[in-house]
Amino acid sequence: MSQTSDSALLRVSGVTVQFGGLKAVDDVSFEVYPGELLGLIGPNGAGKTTLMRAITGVVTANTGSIHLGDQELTHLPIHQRIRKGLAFSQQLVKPFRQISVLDNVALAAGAAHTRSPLKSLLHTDSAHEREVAREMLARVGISRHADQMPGIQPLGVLKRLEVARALAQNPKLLLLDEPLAGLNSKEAATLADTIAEINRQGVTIILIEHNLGEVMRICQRLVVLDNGRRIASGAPREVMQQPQVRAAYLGTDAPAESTEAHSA
Amino acid sequence: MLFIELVAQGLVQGSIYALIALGLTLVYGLLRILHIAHAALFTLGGYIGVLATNATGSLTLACIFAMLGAGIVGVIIYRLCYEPILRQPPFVALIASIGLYIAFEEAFRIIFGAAGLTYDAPPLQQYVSVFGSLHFSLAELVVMGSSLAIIAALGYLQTHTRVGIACQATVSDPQMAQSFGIRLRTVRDLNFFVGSALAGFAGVWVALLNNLVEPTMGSVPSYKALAIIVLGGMGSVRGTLLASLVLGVAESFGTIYLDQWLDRNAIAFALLILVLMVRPQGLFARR
Amino acid sequence: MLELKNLTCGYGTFEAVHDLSLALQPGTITALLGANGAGKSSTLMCIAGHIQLHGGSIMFEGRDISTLPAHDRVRLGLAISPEGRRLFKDLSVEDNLRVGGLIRPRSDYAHDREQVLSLFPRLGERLDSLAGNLSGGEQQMLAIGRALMTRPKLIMIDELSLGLMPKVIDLCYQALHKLREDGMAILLVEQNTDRALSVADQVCVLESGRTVWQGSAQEAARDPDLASAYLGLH
Amino acid sequence: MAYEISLLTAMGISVIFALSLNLITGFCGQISLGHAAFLGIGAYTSAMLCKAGLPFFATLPVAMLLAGIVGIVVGLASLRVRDDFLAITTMGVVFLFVGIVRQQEWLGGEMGISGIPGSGLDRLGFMWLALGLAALVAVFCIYIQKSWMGRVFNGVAEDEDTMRVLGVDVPRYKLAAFAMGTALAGLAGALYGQHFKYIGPESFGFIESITVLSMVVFGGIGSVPGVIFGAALLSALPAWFQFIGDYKLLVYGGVLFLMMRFSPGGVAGIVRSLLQRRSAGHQPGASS
Amino acid sequence: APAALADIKIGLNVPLTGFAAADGNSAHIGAQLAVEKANAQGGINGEKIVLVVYDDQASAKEATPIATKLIERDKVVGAVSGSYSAATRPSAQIFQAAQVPYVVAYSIDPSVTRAGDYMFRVSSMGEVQGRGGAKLVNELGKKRVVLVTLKNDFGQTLARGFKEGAKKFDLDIASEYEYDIKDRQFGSLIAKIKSDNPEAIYASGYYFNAGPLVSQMRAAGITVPIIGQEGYDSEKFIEIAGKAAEGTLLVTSLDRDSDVAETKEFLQKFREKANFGADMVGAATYSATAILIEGLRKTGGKGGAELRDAIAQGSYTMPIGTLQFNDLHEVNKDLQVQIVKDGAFHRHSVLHDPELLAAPTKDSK
Ligand SMILES: Nc1ncnc2c1ncn2[C@@H]1O[C@H](COP(=O)(O)OP(=O)(O)OP(=O)(O)O)[C@@H](O)[C@H]1O
Ligand SMILES: Nc1ncnc2c1ncn2[C@@H]1O[C@H](COP(=O)(O)OP(=O)(O)OP(=O)(O)O)[C@@H](O)[C@H]1O
Ligand SMILES: [Mg+2]
Ligand SMILES: [Mg+2]
Repeated sequence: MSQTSDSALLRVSGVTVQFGGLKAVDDVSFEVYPGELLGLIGPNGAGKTTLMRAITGVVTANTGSIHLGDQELTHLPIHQRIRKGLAFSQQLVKPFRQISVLDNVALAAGAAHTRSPLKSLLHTDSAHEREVAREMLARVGISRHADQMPGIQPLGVLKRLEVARALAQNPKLLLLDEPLAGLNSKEAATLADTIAEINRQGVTIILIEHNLGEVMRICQRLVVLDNGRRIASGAPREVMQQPQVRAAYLGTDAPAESTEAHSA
Repeated sequence: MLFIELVAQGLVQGSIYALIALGLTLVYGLLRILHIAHAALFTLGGYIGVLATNATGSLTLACIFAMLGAGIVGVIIYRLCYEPILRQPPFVALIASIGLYIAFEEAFRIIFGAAGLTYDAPPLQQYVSVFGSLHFSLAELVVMGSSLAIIAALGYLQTHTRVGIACQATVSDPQMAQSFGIRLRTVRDLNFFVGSALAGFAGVWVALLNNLVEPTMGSVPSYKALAIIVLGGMGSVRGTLLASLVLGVAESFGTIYLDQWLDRNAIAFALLILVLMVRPQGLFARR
Repeated sequence: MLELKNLTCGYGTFEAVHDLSLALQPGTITALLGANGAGKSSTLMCIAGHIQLHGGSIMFEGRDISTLPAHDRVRLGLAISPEGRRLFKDLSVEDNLRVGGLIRPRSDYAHDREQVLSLFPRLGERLDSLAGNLSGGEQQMLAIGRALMTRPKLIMIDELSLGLMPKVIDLCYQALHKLREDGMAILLVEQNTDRALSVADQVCVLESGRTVWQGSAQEAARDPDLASAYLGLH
Repeated sequence: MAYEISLLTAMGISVIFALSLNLITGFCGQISLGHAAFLGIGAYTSAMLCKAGLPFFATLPVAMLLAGIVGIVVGLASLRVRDDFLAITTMGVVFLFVGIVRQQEWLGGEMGISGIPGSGLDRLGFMWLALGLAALVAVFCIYIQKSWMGRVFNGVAEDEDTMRVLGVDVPRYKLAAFAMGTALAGLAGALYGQHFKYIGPESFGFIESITVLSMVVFGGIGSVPGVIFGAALLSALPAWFQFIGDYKLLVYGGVLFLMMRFSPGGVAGIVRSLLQRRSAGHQPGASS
Repeated sequence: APAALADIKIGLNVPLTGFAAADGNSAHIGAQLAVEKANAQGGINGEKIVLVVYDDQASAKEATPIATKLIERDKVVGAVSGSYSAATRPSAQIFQAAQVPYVVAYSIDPSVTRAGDYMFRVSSMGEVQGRGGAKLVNELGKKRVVLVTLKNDFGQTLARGFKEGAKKFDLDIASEYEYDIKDRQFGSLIAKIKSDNPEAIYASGYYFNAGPLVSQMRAAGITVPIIGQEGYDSEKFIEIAGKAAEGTLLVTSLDRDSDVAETKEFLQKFREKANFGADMVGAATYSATAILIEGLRKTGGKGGAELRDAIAQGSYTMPIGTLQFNDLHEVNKDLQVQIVKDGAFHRHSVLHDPELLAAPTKDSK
């Protein structure tokens, strides 16, 4: 792969997000290339979620620019960014509680119908979208829960529902914020495999995760944030060897290998 | 001179609004319900105030009775009416509250008559001049002073005491608040009692200023107080005070200079909409 | 210290936990494990007094607290860091800690707060932020810190390591060791199974609300089935 | 007969009006305490045009259009505020409407407009017109529920932030709800003026806004049959309550309160739970 | 009742609940007094008169079905409006269409009598009363007036009339203010009025506005004459304003010091029945009802065109004056000026000016 910044799918340059006096994201730049599975890691409060929100438009960047392919996203509202091919699953899960798990995903799959009020008014049929939704639920392994209401689902199911919903939007670039949190190691490994599989099928993914074992296993490249700044990036193993990363993330005394072995 | 006088009159009116809206702020801050029936407690306070003053001759006693009466009825309303429907969407409580307000208004009319009651010998009517040419009645001065004092005290309580923090925690997550030793019922009862007692207090004084308490006395406060707490940023004591005074002064000038275009209510709401378009979270955001 | 006797609880007619019996000693860590939806969180919420008991009883220090309201249980020394953190979102970090300290004498506040902040220095930097604006990991720290502010005899922590970075997980587990040494009983729910197994004195595994395995940590280490069958370890 | 006709006509108009609010508040979750303003716009538009010589039927589309346009403007303003802020902002709209109209001499000022020319239909014919339009509006609402628009509305009502994340242009949907709801209110208004033959600013104030919201919530917010029932019942209630004379409003207030207290889902909620109980009786364990 | 079939039914719509309930109550009592008196005198050819009363909440929406119901269900031969304009206007159309005579007590909307020839009104139009107010100011020898207007149809027609009169008498209207019917606090208004420095104040309003308004004006040191009208005409006004009410003048139709037997009797009977003194609303509704009954006496209980013509022809001595309907079925009468003295209304003067106080006719615009 020749990775120049021209061929990048997502280009984040010089993005800063400030909350009052706090710089949650501080002049961060990086690129994501088509087909890549990029891990975004860093200590708690480093600004990962905020950066993701800046990319998707939930918060607006104070400075910097964001490009998807050759289109600038920086000042677009969320829904337009989504329509250009972004999808994301959030750290805090928020399903619609009034409709079933399946319908939650089907709603996301119906983007073609919900593009404008008029279009949506003229369509009633949802068989196709439900079909897609079933497929997505199967993919993340919660088909069993399809017809139940989300309100009573345990966290693990909700996390996967959130991923399924993002997938159903058929994105070019998928942003996942801690999808593995709350799963036990077997489930986590399975979902991680699913994520890797989705990636192989051509979806570019940014993965925010604290489960280092899985991150090291499936990610092709890492970007590390600390205190809002990018402190490292590159191949996973190399990055994890860097002292500033180890200091910020693992604690000085912990050898990298042990952490990896630990969950792998 | 006229300018100053209009400001002064606006402040009097504003502090009346503040007294009424403050109780509503407390209730809203705690339960997030648009408690229209609050205005019925205001009217109740007015009735108790007039009846008690006429019976005992003491305005002080009447205030105490009115505050106790309104406070207790407020707690009863909370227990019987709102507590069971807290988990419902907010408009359920709103409609229940409207129903309750209508019923109260009618009950007052049926019991005390449609024409209303007056003080036999209204106290504190003497006029005093302040700064030379500004004139206030004693009653107006008491209203202004007490509303400022009460608001200062409440503002302090809300942010600086354990009770205040417990209230705020209850607003945020009632179930978890219990897990930190907070008795939900106690906190809510207390809030309703204090909020309703303030409404009752306001009722006594408005009845005195008008020398009239009517069944429909609460109809203007029922919506204007809501507008005020929204303007003030919902649940903020400081915001409520500021919004009340701003509104009072705006109306004071508006009724003189804008009456060809807009009436008093329209002025209040035009101001409200204007502010909300610029600051959708109200003058003061919560906290 | 805490004894669950045939505890059964759930939502409406649905039983989330069935016939659970468990005894916790002071100065021990008990790990409650199980797949998603096994009923772990429900157990904790039931002990804390937020879910109605359908059957069985909860004894705390020899006293039956089955019907005691939640706000009295915490006064006896039972604290919870619940699933989903449930912080007071529009209160500041400082105020969240103050709520934690409500049941303590005023004079202890400064000292208790110092202790929590030394455990989670990151919180010290964010004292004036609204809890709702904290990052995921910071929220988790605050939830635990808030529970510790009540100076409990028993602390229940749901999903301790959820959303925490490895360094902080290490810190938390060190803290658990210390709390155990101070004689606190700890009831831990974890998805990070082997981490939990490594600190626990006692293990209980749930599946669909039923107890499928229970025993000491040593037994757990020796039982080959446990890891593969119930805990999803490879 | 004329009495029943008059009552049924009024019911039909109330049903259209309530359904139009339900579209905004029930379907799309945007609580409005100022809906009567749009009833007023429709009524005034139609009445003025009728007086200017236009046939009544030609005024209907104009009334709907004008109410809808003002609805979009109000909708645009309300995009900035949420929840209770929205409720109070819309409440402001109705006070502004009344405040402005009463100052306009050309709209009859305080006196309002009377002597509105007839529609050409007799009273019976007009009743059928009102009932027919009410039925049409009801069918339209049910259709919306079934369409993708209904799904999006539901989503917006529950959590608009998440809808944005799903790529939905939330503001446009809100505006669509406002436009449709207020246009239908305008239709109801045109019929209102024609039926009562007199309109004045106070007929379209806060009280009327609250009344229609009560109808919607009383019937069961979001449920089309429920809202129809609620509107029909509450619009006739004061007339039926004449026999309790003095206690009429007391009872009305009490009924509202008790309904919310004991069945927050309104009439539709009661029916739903009855049906559920029955089906649960037949096949134990059935849920949803 | 078994005898019901033979009874003669007349209808009455009044606001018994809602914001206008106090006026509705007085109106109701007034109408009852008229019916009781007629029945005590043997009814109509021995048949009892039955008053069918419905509460219209002073709202158009409630009034419409009520009018229909009175006509259709209760088959009344005639009806009385004891309500505000909002409720009376739509009812007028319905009664006219059904050709049932409708006698309006105190609603002052011009469109009511324009609805057709079955409509009658016993009180003076707002404009007429307003002109009377201007005449009174002139007679007091004052020139510079401030006009305070209640913002509703009542207040605005009064203001219109007053301004017409003012032009005629060459009064100087220093400024003009409006307030809302719900207002009770007038601080800013009064501050402004003080700065206008008028010689007299003409302020429209109902007793619940006027009470606080007058007492606040007096307290603020305004000493010039305050002139009110019908809306003030209730003992409640004096009760609210207390000492401040002393000296207030009102242009109305009910003379408390009247020597006319009918008026004296009415005032006494009203106090007995109501436990408070009669007001304008009660007197007007009494008169409207009594006139309808006298009409029925002439037709022997028959309604329709016969009753219409019977009512239109007579001359009636009523508590609110001697009345006679013109071609539009409006009345021409003198206006009574009352003054508050020692906590009661007393006669101040009578405004007699058939030209200035002429009611509108069919031909007037
Ligand atoms: N809306 C906000 N207002 C104020 N501060 C905020 C807001 N959102 C986030 N922050 C602060 O910005 C910093 C970065 O937060 P962010 O959620 O991006 O961290 P993160 O890297 O995702 O951490 P974690 O791994 O714990 O989820 C934190 O210190 C947080 O408290
Ligand atoms: N509020 C509720 N109403 C009804 N059922 C519920 C509710 N909350 C949880 N449940 C059900 O109770 C069961 C146990 O849930 P619980 O949250 O206790 O599981 P858990 O073991 O904590 O799972 P996780 O590891 O995902 O947190 C699940 O089947 C869940 O669907
Ligand atoms: Mg995060
Ligand atoms: Mg759980």
